[in-house]
Amino acid sequence: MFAAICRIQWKASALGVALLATLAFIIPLLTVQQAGFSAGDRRGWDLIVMLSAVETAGTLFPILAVILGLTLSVGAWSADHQAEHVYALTLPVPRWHYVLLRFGAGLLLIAPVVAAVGLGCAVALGSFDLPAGLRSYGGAITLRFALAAAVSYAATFALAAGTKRTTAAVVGVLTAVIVLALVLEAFGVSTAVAEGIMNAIFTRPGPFEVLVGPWSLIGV
Amino acid sequence: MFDEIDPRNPIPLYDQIAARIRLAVASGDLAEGDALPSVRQLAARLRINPATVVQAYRALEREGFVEMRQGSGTYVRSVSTDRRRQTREDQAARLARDLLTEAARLGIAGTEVARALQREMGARAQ
Amino acid sequence: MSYAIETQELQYRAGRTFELGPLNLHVPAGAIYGFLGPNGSGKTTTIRLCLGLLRAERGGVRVLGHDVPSQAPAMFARVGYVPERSHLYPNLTVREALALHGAFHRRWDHQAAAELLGTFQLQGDTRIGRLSKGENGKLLMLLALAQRPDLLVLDEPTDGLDPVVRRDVLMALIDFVSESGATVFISSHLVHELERICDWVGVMDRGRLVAEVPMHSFKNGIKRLRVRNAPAQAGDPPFVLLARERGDGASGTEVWVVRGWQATMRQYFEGIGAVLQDVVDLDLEEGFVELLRTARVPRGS
Amino acid sequence: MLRAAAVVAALTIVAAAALVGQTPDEQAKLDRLTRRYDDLTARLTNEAEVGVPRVDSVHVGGLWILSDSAESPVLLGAVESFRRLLMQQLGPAPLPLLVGARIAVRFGEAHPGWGHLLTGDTQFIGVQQRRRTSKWLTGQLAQAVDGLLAHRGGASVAAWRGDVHLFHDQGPLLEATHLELLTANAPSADGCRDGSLEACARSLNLIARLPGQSVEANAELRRFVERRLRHRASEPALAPAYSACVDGGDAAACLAFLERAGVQEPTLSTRATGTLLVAVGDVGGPDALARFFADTGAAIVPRLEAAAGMPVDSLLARWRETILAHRPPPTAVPAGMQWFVLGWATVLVALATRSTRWR
Repeated sequence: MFAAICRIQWKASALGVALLATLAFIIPLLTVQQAGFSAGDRRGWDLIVMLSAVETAGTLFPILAVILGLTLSVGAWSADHQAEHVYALTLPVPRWHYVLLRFGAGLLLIAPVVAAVGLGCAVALGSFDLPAGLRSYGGAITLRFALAAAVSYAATFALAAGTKRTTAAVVGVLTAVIVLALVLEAFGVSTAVAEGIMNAIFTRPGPFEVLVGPWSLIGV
Repeated sequence: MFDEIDPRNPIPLYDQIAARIRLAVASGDLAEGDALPSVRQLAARLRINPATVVQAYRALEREGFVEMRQGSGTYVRSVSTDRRRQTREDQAARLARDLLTEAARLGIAGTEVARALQREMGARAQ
Repeated sequence: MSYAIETQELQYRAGRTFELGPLNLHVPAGAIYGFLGPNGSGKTTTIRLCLGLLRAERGGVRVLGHDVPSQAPAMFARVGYVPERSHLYPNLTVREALALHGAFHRRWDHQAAAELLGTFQLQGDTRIGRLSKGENGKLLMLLALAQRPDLLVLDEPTDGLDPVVRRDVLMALIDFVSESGATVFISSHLVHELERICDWVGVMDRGRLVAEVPMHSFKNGIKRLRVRNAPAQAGDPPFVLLARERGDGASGTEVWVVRGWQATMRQYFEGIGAVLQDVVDLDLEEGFVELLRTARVPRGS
Repeated sequence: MLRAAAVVAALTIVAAAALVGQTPDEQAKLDRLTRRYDDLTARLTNEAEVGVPRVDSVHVGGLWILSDSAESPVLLGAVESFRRLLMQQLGPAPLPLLVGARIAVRFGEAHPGWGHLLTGDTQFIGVQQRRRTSKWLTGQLAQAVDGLLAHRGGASVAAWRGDVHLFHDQGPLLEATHLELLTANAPSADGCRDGSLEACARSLNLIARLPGQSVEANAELRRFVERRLRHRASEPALAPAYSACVDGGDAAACLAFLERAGVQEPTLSTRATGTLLVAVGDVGGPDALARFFADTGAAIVPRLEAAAGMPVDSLLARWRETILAHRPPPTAVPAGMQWFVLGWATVLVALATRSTRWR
């Protein structure tokens, strides 16, 4: 059963996963290259500028992780949404079982992209000798990427699993509250609601803590 | 053999099938020991309910025309010459009855039908 | 008698205009049950209710002894369903759809699937989204048959198919039924199709079940009688008088549509001083039309 | 003319106020003086008769905050928290440093009449409508004080420290300095990182690069030239100077090469010197910075020692420890993050499995 679901999930998401894996492999290479860490002459290196370039490029990782999560969720549910879930509901498995199969199949597809990140980091960092005082964080990036992709996938998956009405309601309420807060703020009424929501989401114990924070491939 | 089976005919389908086989036995098309098509084959071929075929075969079995052997199939039994003749006559009578009913519906008298029948037979004979 | 599908006071409402039930449907186990009704009469809705794809407002459903919807997964292990519109994932190929379906159904018959693929002349590597309507219908039937179900629920399985395809599909269906003895619940508005194969009929009209009888009694029971010199008051006939209309022939001739007719009832007409000129048998379609006509119009006199 | 006189008078009063301390008695005096300043500005406004907006003032020690809307709750709130920030960061003593300095906060329309307020030791803050929050204004006031302090202590001090960031959140500044120290790619910074206080002093521009100061410094300078400027050795104009430095030359030879090559040895930025000043404030007590900024004409190092109350080596050692302790957070998976992610994923998937079958 799981193998069959994995196959159709792969079919639905293969293109996206391949594309994202390619990006995941390239990003560390480009980061290192753009920042100026190329093999050979290191006399002209201005490390602080280079590190800030690396830090800026690092924001691509969480973005990639979110896109990956979204791609996999879409891959997991779009066919079912199109068929109004009739096929899924006529299979001889309980709904929760089916949802878990779908989730697991998507989760599995995070692996190749994570591997691409790890490989990209390894190749990028292997292309030059790190100056004294600096350290590389290829392993940490890879692990964080895996976690970020997993939680993004879980969140978008849960959102997409609902009916259109539920999904619209959840997204709508969140958006409405934030927009309202921003409007109030613009009129000088300080609510701190938008900030509160952001804090609740992006700091512990919120779900997306892993997305924010340092993502530098190279640091002190 | 079953080409003239017509589901829209008011005569029940099983009856039509049974009649057709009965006649085939009576006319000698089916000899003793011949196998009838299996229920599955016949039902699929005619696109009818297999139960209908079974019903027809059961009726024929009760009448002694065929014998259903468990797990093997349905086979024609030996039928006496008298019985075969009787069957043909029954069928002929039924055809005549239908013809007369239809003629009555159309306002044609029985004698006219009889005359026409004579004429047609004469034409066939030549 | 045990029933493959049984509903109890099943009720459903969609919007303001469409109301279904209360419905008491009984599909005998082992039967081939034709579910007739004009378009929009609630056939598809009933089927979806029976399979737990729609939420009933009231009432209960049991399918093969399973409560629906609470035991729907167990039920679907034994039920093959061909929906009105294809519910398959369009991006899969035929072969992939087979593999997916087979992976979920324990009784999946690989050999039968392979044979049917040949019989239906389906190409394994065609994408489902590119199949023609006929091919799609065949694929749906193939999937339902190869899972070797105890009950087949077919919602207009041959609607829109050309005669050749329809014939293939029906032959495969009958072949499976003769072999397995499975119950078939088949809805259609094409009466001819059902006439050959069904031994039970249920007739839906405007969200209600107007008849549910064995096929032979349905076909034989409804007759059109031509009656001359009938009195205004019919008295107490031994049959059910569905309709009474002026005939188009000689004056004083009427057409009676009756149910439960038997040959011995001719005497009744002599008793009321009328002449029974003719008894016309109705085939299923005519019977169906008469039934709907008389079900809708309150009976006169 | 009259206006200029009035301004001078006002400044005199303000200066007088600055000499007054913070005792209740003196506070009362200060308030009186404030009123007189108000009267003066009011008169000034009337006499100008060009529709100059009325300007009120609030004071924080000797610092005047002028505004066209001094009663605005936004301003009052900002001044109150700013006062606390100032005390916390600098203690009460440096306030005399700000005597005569002014911060003009304009809420309303821009007006030519404001011109007379923007002379001398003044920082100007324009408050846009959408920015009207006390929090924002507090930050602006702190920044303005940073700007005012840039003019204290004489030219040599100003040149040494550049922009001051006394009122910034020190955490990020310390982390940035940490990063600088580790990545400056200069001998002095590397040396400081590795524990040489002399190198720290040089990286903070505290010691003029004079030849022959130490054997170690010479070697370091030579290493720097070798490491960073080898590619310029092939330039004909530079080749002799290069070999003079690299082939066992003294610091003078290397400095000569650097001068020819137009290269300055990179040191830490003024952000780093700012962190040193904050360290001085930390160890030297409440009026340490006041002592540092006092116009004594002394060189930087004696100023630092006087303010911190300890030898510059001890000060640098403390500073270095602080900086090295503020390593910017590295890319890492914080403790327990995987469990949080796992927990959230489980919760979300559990929600997903509850999704209804009714569609």
